Order: sequence, then structure tokens, then C-alpha cells
Amino acid sequence: MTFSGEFLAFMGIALVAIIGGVLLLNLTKVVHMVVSLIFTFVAIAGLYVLLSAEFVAAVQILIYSGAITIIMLFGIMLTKHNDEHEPKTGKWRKILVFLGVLGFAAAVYLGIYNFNIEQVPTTLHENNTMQIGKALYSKYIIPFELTSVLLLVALVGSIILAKNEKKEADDQ
Amino acid sequence: MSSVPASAFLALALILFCIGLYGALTKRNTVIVLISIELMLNAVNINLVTFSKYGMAPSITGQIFALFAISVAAAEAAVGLAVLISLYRARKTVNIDEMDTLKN
Amino acid sequence: MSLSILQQFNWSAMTPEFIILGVSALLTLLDLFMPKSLDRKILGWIGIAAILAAIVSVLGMVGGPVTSILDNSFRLDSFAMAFKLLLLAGSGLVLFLAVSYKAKDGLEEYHGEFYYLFLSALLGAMIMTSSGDLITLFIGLELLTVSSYILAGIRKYNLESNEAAMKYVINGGISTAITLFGMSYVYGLTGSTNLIEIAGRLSSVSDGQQAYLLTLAFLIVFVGLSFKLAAAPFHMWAPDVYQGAPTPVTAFLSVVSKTAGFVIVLRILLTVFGSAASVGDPSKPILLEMQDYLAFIAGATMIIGNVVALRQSNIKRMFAYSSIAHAGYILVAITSLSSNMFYSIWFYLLAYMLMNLGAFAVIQVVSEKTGSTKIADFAGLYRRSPVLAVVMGILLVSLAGFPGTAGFIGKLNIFIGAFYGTPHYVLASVMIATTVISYFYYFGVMTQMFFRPASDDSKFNLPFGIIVVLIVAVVGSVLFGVMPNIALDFMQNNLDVLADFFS
Amino acid sequence: MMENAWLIPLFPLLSFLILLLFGKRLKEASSYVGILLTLASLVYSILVLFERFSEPTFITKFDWLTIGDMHLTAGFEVNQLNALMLFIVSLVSFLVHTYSKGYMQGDERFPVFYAYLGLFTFAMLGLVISPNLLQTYIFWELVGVGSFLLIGFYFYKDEAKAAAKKAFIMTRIGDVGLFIGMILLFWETKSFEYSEIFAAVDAGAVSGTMITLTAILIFIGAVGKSGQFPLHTWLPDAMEGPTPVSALIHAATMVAAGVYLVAALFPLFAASKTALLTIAVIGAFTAIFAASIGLVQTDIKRVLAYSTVSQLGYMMLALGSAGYVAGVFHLMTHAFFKALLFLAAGSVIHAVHTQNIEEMGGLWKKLKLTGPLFLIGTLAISGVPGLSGFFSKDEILVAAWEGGHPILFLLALAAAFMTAFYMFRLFFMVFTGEARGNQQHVHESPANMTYPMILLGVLAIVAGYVNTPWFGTFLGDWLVDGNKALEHHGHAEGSPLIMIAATVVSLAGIYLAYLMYSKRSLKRNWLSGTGDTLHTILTNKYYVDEFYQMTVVAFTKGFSYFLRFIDVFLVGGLVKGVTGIVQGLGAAGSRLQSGQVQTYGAVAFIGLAVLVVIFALTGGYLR
Repeated sequence: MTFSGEFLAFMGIALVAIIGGVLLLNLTKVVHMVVSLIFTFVAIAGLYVLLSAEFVAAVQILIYSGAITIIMLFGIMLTKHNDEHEPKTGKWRKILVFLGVLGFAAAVYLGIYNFNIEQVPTTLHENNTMQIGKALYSKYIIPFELTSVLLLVALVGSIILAKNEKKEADDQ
Repeated sequence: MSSVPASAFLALALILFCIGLYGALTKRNTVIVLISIELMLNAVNINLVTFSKYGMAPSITGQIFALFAISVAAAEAAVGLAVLISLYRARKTVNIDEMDTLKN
Repeated sequence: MSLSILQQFNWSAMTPEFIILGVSALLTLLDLFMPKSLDRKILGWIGIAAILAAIVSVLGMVGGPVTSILDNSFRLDSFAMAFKLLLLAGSGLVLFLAVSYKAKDGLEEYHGEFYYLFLSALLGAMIMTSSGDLITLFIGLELLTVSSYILAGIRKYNLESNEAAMKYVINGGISTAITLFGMSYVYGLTGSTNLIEIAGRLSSVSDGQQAYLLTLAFLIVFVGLSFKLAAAPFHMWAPDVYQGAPTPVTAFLSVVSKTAGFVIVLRILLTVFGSAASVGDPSKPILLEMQDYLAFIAGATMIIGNVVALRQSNIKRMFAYSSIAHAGYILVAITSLSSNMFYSIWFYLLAYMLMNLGAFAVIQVVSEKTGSTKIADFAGLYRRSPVLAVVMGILLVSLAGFPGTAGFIGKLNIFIGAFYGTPHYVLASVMIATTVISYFYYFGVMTQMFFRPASDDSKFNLPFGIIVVLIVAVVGSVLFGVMPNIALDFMQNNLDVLADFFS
Repeated sequence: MMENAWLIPLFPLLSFLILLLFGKRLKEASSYVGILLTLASLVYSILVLFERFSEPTFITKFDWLTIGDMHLTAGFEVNQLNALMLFIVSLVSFLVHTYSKGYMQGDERFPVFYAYLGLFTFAMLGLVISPNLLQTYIFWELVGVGSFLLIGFYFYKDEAKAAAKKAFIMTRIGDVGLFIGMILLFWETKSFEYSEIFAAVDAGAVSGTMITLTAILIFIGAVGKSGQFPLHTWLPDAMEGPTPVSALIHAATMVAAGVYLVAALFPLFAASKTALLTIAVIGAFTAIFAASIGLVQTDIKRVLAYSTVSQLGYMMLALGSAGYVAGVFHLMTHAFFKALLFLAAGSVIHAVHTQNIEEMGGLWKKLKLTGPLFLIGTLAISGVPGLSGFFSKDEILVAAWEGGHPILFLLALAAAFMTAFYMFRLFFMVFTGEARGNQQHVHESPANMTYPMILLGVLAIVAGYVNTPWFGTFLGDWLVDGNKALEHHGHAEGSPLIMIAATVVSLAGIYLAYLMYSKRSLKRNWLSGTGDTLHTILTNKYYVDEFYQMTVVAFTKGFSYFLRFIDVFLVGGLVKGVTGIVQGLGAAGSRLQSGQVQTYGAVAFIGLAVLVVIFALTGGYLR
């Protein structure tokens, strides 16, 4: 392993991502947590660039760091979070979950720590968006169309659930 | 070929997945729980994109899969938040441990 | 790939899906443009008509060759048709329940949304039955799941409904993430999302670490999907969500959604892991090596479902646990991997659909009358409505797996299968023992209905939809119990599931 | 006739359906529907029985269910055993139907009662003509449902409800064994058909251990149904049902189903010495165990219930000692005299409105018909020479002796002594001496109750003569005729000493009962009460009494208490333990269901983590 530029970039990005995650777990203010997670999301986008997935990286920034985080912030504001502190949720459950996470991580790590498949040169970074587009509109047309249904359902469903018709009726 | 081995990416994904999982199972604010789930999905996407470059028979498929996962995640987040808002209207709380009218 | 190439595909294989999708869109538009004053029930009847049309079109394709579109991202094989019929029939019956549903705090205002969301959920489930591609399977799964979230919470001014939806979303989100995490490794080790390609590549995995990782992926995917099945360890959401959701949605979750869960489990587990070499013995596929784990999960599911059901006083919760238990029985069939596994699972799901939906129809009628869902509400039902009580009695007896009913034949199939190859003595014993335990709670309801005085003598009037469901459920439960060969002959003469599942 | 024997079960089914639909309108007339249709069954059964005397076994079947490449069939079979059972069941059922018309008169749910009787009779008749195990099992369960409904008929009584549930669950536990045994046998022989199973066993296609295992598992089913130790506890409790039901269920049908099953599968059992020995030991133990409990009961029906358990133990002992004919023979005679006893007991209860024998007495003069009939039943069950019970019991004792089980033989002899004793204790307390309790308007039962009893009384006397060492062993010869597997299990010739011994013990038992309960030279509550036993012994001048007191009685008493201890603490404890575990698990699972959604997720994830870690530690490539 040499200290190439790529390696340094990876280390930096990984550090940011993990710090963001750890802050999520340790901060006390809800808004801060969300903001810390934005770091993680952006860092992940950087990771995608390293992995020659420029389009996914762009989508990541747009959707996660943009859309999802924003609606989460909206959600926090709309629901006027009344307590910012994080009191103890059952201590035992925390410990058990922590142990579970450790065990799970260890077991999976055993499976990946030595994961090396002989690398073949790829052309993923060349016209990345076009490759994706081609695949999406030919081979994956069915799931693609279904995703549109899924998004529509989510849209309609969210409106139905979130809209307060009683209030509206009162206003009119 | 590359100076960063695939396992490094995978390990990072694993760590983020675990952080997300831990957050989803222990955080008290429902919004944070939802966002922790998003973090888990993100970790999965790192896996997919990594495999699309360094996995067996590299291909664009992994990136496509990741894109699908992202859109699904967005849909879930939206619906989750909508449900939360309608619950908040009735219950005036976003604390997940106060959602316990349904139990044995 | 140009348009002309796209046109070459045999898109007619997707006719049932197109019908459902089209009608779902139509209902959306109708709901928008219909005058507010009009009753939205008409949308329900259109939905039922669409489902009937889809059933007819599936039946029209029965017996045909395997059709594959776009590299198996859609495939129509016998497996798909057999389970699509189940899903459609189940959804049709649920719609009959839905058009007769009148909750106290009114679903009326949301009726329109209910129907098209329902159809989109069904669409997701149908896609799952006929896909040979991880991505399509996943999208189908999510379409079903996301629609179900909304359906569970559709009584938005009802706290219980809201809470049920929230719990469903959170557990569902976690399960999605876990499933995907497992899938990502499967993709990584093969570089493909096509199930058959995956199977082909995996059969030659020789590296120990990769086989190990793949086995982990198996466990992760399975536990993630066990959410859909409401099987251990991902079962705990079920009672709360079943209780809080409107009754037709509960019926949908416990029957259609569960069936879809088994569909995806079979698709993924059998094709992907049925041929992948395992860690210890490369000649033995992972699925076989994991039999002990599956058996453990199946056993735990049966025990938890049946034992905790004993303590319930709410009928919907009791049925939630009972549905967990039934998932456990079906898992026994998956564990034992017998030669008639497809058939026994299919038949069990069919029987389960009939008896469970019938029972939910009765529950809906009774709980609408009393405004609560306590088991005690069934006291003296025999006095108030002998027909309803006898119907419920037959369905409970079938759920308990009593001879002469479809439930018995279903259990018998699975039980005989459990002795296939290496007999699973322990698992079979657990299955029988827990079945005995299940008698206690099923017969508890019977005791309430027949042996208790009624609190009031008011009669029930049964809406048309309920009557349809009850007739279908009772006739089916008894018919398939007395003459089980009907279903079998249909399956054997028309659908050779085993032959074209792997091709 | 035989080719249409499938009609026999359908008559009661028809009765059930008619009464279900029109019962409310028919009211008391329902009884005629039930009586006429069971009469049709009876007539048809008699015709079939007579035809079977001259013609070979008739069997027919068709494909019913195909699983994989296995074809399961359904159909019916009329062989000797089936024909005999058809006759016994339809006869007793018909008599019970007739009797109930009087006994249940005035009950609000009269038509329902007849409907249930029809269902039960249908199930039982269906059971005895099934040609394969699966069909047997299906009817077996249906019998369970029928008995559940009948025992719980007085559902407004908490005891009846509990008893119905208990009967159902206890027999279900046995059924688990039966079901597993059945499926195992299916995998071994690839068939549920009796004939094919026997052929496979005969051809040695099944390993010895497998035969033993499946035989014992199936026997567990019989244990549950026939109230053998340790699954017997439901039977006495089931006395909460109406008395005609007890006569039907506990004399001739449901409890006999277990014995029937063992008899029907006899070639399978005969292929395993261990299985036979198990049956014999359980049977003998149950016989003496239940008899000793019967000594101290004060409820007339409970005495009869324990005697039923004990007699069923006899039958099992007979079958276990390879006495096929002895077992079936006793099944038949017992059906008659026990049905008689139950019906007579019902008549007594009908007259005095109590079941406590402490409150009866001196009824001999008041119940001019019931009294002698009860005496006939008592004499028959006690094994007094000349009556049916004597011959069949003798056959069993011979079988036990010849089968090489001297200890079991002695146990059976002891049980015979006890049987004679407690049955006559019952008789003397009910019918002789002073009237105790409140007996104002005691009158004989109406004709439709007494006629069935008279018929049964005649049968209880003469039924034994179809198979006696004196005049010929017709039944035994006929039962095993043409059946290779049963050739060596026909009537066994035994030493006349056995017969003498049996006679002596039964007379001794009767004499002791006479001394204690009729002549009162022994204080009568020495067993059941807390009387001053020492005083009795001192004032007692009879040598024979003292002898009894010191040896037999003391031993019996001790033994009886010991067995009660087992019953209460061991069996009861076991049952409590199991239910405790189940309930504990339920409570734990229930508590975890706290409404905390994250707990649910945590359980799921920890479950996953545990699975993964276990795999990593045990099955991983690191191993």
C-alpha cells in the first residue's frame, strides 16, 4: 500500500464520514445531529467519485445532502421537537444492541477483510452518465418504470397522510 | 492497480451500516431514527458502488442498483415523515418510546 | 436498444400487471375528477373488476411456455402464475372486505386513495412473483411495502392507525436496509443482478472467504425478508400493526403481503443459494448447509407465535400471532426442501388465505358492531347470529388444522415433506406440539362464541361483500379439505413449477 | 350388502344435518329422527355382520390425494373386526338414542343433543370402517370433536366446560404420538393402507427399531383415547357430561377406539416384542391403578369411570400379551355390560337426583327393574361365572399367563379382586340397607329408558357364550379366520386352574364387600373415611376379616395411596410443569412486546447477530 493521492483522499473522506456518523450518535441537539450527517452524506459522494461513479455521486449530493436532509429538517421543525435531550432509552437494550452490532460487525468483517478479487480495468468513468442512461432505458426499463410508480405512490401517500383536512375545512 | 483495496471501502460501509443501525435502534427522536435508516441505506450503496468497480465481473449494474436504492430511500423517507406528521398531530410527540398504546 | 428492439418482446406476458397498473391510474384520475359527493365505493368495485380481469388473463396464459423479457427482469413461469393467482384472489377478497368496511371514525373520506394504493401494492407483489432480477424484485418489494405503510396509516385521525403505520415504517425501513445489505454482497460476489446468472457464477465459487461471505449474505437477506413473512426474529411488529391498521388492511398484510414475502424468499433463496457452494463442503449448496438455521428460525417462529397467542385478549392481536405461527409452518416446508415443496407451500398459502380472510370478515363485522376488537366481543355470537358463529367455527377449526378442512391438508403436506430425505424429527415434533397449543386459543374463541351468553341480542346485517368473502372462504376451506385433489390436479396438469423455476 | 356398507355412517350424519337445520322446529320430535336413523344403521350393520360370516372381507378404495408421487386413497373395508365394531357401535348408539328420549326430556337444547349424538356416531362408525391410517386419523379427530361437544353439553356448568376441554386436550396429546407414528410409518412403507403396511412389515421392509418406534407412537394415541395411564385423567372428569353420553362414549365407542386401533394394527404390534410388552405393562398397570382408585370414589359415575379405565387396561393387557381375540372379546362384552351399568346408573340418578352414593341406599325395593339390571351388570363385570364378563376376563387371564407374563397375570388377578369388591361396594351402598339422604319421590324410569337396559342386560348375560372354552370358541375362530398375521393369536387354551383362580378372587371380592357394606361386620368407612380402624380390628371376631385386614386390605390401602400419590403429584405435576413452561414462555414473549418499536427492531437485529456470530464461530471457514 503506497501513500498515493487516492489513498490520502480515501482516508480523509472515510474520516469525515465516520466522524459524521459518530457525531450523530453523540450530539444532543436534534438539528445538530442532522447537520453532522450531512457531512457523512457529502463524504460518501466523494467516495463515489473515487469509485468512478460520478453520476451516483451527483445524485447522492442532490438527494441525500439536499432533499432528504431538508425534509428531515422540515420534519423536525414541523413537529416542534419538544425535548432536545436524549434521555436514556432502556440501558439494557443499548448494551445488547451494542454487543449485537459488535458481533455482527466482527462476523461480517471476517468475510470482507481479505476481499480481493483480481481487478480488471473498467471503463466506468468514461461517459458514466451515458452508460447509466443506456442501461436504465434498455435493460432496466421495467424496474425503472416501476420506480416511477413507487415515487408516485410515495408522493400521493405522503400528501394524504400529512395533509390536515380537518383544519382546511375549518379555514374555508 | 488501485492503492486503496476494495476491503477498505467495504469496511467503511460496514462501519457506517453499524452506526446507522445502532442509531436506529437506540435514538429517541423519531426523525433521527428515520435518518439513521437512511444512513444504513447509504452504507449499502457504498457496497454496491464499490462492487461495481472492484467486485467480481465489474459492471455498471452496481451503480444502477445504487440509484434504485437511493430513489427507494427517498420514497421511504418521505412516507416515513408523512406518517410521523400525522402521528404528531394526534399525539403531540416525536419520542419513539411514547408510541406505546399498542402493546400486549 | 432502440424502440424496435423493445417492441420485439412479448409484452403480452405482462397483461395482468398492465391491467392492474392501468386501473390503478384510472382510479387515481377518477378520484380526482369525481364530484366530492359521490360514494367512492364504486372505485372499489372497479378494482374488483380489474382483479377479476387480471385473474382471467393469468388463467389464459396458464400452460404456456416460460416467457422472459429483458434478460429475465420480467419472467412469466409457472411459479409466477401459480402465486399470482393466489395474490390476485387474496386481494380480490380483501377488496370485498374493504367495500363493506365502515369504521367508526370514517374511512369514507379516504376511500378513493385506499383503492388505488391498494392496487399499486398488489402490483408490487405481482412483480415479485415474476422477476428473475434482484433489482426488479427489490423494487416490487418496495412498491408493496411503501404502499402498505400508507394503507396501514390511512385512518389518519386515529391514533392507533398512526402508531401502527409508524411502527411499520421504522421496522420496515430497518428490514429494507438489512435485506439490501445482504443483496449487495450477493451482487459483489457475482457482478450480476440476474438470478440465473448469479446462480451460474456461484456454483463455481471455490474461495473459502467468498463462500463464507455468501453464507453471511444468505442469513442477512433471510432475516431481512423475514420481516415480510412476520417470522422470527423479525415478527414483533406484526401484532401492533395488525391491531392498529384498519381491518381490511390487516387482512391484506396477513395474507397478501405474507404470500408475497414467501414468493421473494423462494425466488432468491432457491435460485441464488440453492446452487452456491458452501464453506464446509463445496458439493453441498448453502441452502442445505443452512438447513439447521432455517429449522431453528422455523421452530422459534412456531413456538413464539403459538405460545404468545395464548395470552391475547384482542382478536386482531391473536390473529397476528396466529399468522406468525402459520409463517412458521410454511418455513418448515422451506427447511425440509422436499420434492413437493412448491406445491405444499402454495397449497398452504391458498388454505391460509381462505380461512384467514374469512375469519377477518367475521372479525370486521363483529368489531364494527361493537366498536372494539376484544375477544370477549365474540361471547354468545351463536345466539346472535348462528350462521356467523358456525362459519367462524369452521374457519377456526381449519386454522387449527383439523381433519376435513383445508388447513389439515396443508399441514399434512408440509408434515409429510418434513420427513423427506433426512427426516427433521425435532422440527416435526415442534410443529405438532405447537399445533396442539394452538387449539387452546382457537378453541378459546369457540368457547366464547358457543358457550357464553351474549351481552346483547342485536342481530347482524351482513353486507354483500362480506357474504361473498364468507361463502368463498367456507366453501373453499371445506372443499379443499375434503377433495384436496382439485387444487393438486390444477397444479399438476397446468403448472410444472419445479421444471421451469430454474430454467 | 357389504359393498354398500359406507351407508352405515351416513345415516347418523344425515340425522346430524337434519337436526342442525331443522332441530329448532322439530323440538322433541328430533329424537325420532335420531332414533330411526340410528336404527337404520343398526339394521344395516346386523345385515353386514351376518353377511360377513359367510363371505370374505370386502374392501374398496379410490385416489383421494396425491402428494408428490404418493397416492393416498380413501375407501372402506369390512373385515371381521370392522363388522363386529359396526354392530357394537350402532347397537349401543341406537340404545342410547332411545334411552336419551326419556333421560333428556325437558332439556331446552334437546334437538342439539341429538344432533351431537348423530355427529359422534357418524365419526365413530366412520372410524371403524376406515381401510387406512389417514382416514382413521381423520375420523379419530372427528370423534374427539364429537366428544368435546357432548361432554361439554352442560356448558353452563364450569366443571363440564373444563372437562370437555381437558378431554379434548389430553386425547390430543396422544394424537400427536399417533400422527407422528403414522407419518413415520408412511415414510417407511410408502403407504397408509393397513394391508400394505402389514405386507411391508411382513416382508421385512421396515427395520425392527422402526417398527417398535412407530408402534409405540401409535400406541400413545391409543393411550390418550382409551384413557390409559398416564393420559387417563380426562376420563373421570368427563363424567360431567349427561349420563347417556357416558354410556356411549365410555362404554362402547370413543374409549374403545384406542383398543380398536391397536387391534386393527395388531400385525404391526405383533412384529415387535418391545411394543407388545409396553402395551401389556401399561395395560396391566392401568388396570390395577384405576381399580384401586375406584375403591374410594363416592360418586356413582366416577366409580364406573375408573372401572372403565381399569377394564380398558385389561383389554390392552390382553392385546399386549398377544391375545388378540381376548382383547376384542372383552371389548365386546365390556361394551354391553358397561353400557348397561351406565344406563342403570343414569336411571338411578334420574330417580334420586344425586350422584353421591353416600346419599343413596335401599333402592332395591323402589327401583324394581333398575336394581336387578344393575346387579346383572355388576355380576358381569365382577367376573361371576356364567355371565359374559367371566368368559372374556378368563380369556384375558389365560392370554397373560400363556403370554409369559406371570407378574402381569398376578396384577390382573388382583385387579379382578378389586373390581369385584368396589363394584359390589357400589351395588350394596346404592341398593341395600337404609335409605340415606333425601329420597321422596323415587320412581322407576319410563319405558323408553328401561327397554334399552333390558336388552343390554340380556346381552350382558349371554354375549359371553359366543366364545367359551365350554361350548366352543366361535368368535375367536371367526376373528382370525383367513388372516395369516393373526393365526397364532386366536383363542388360547389355558389351565382350568386359571378359571378357578379368577372365580375365587372375584367371589372373595364380593364377599368382602358384602361383609363391609351389607352385613356391616366391618366398619364401612375404613377406606373412604377417617374412622377408627383400630377399634374395628379389635372388635372384629372373624379370622378371615382380620386376615384381610392385615394383609390384603393393608396392602391395597397402601398401594392405593401410593398410586394416588403418583396420580396427583407425578402426572399432575408433569401436566402442571408443561403448562407452566408454556405459560411462562407466553408471559415472557408477551412482556417483550412492550409497544417499544425499537425493541422489536433490536430483537430482530440481535437475532440476526446471534445467527451470524454462531455461523462465524462454528461453520465459518475459520473453523
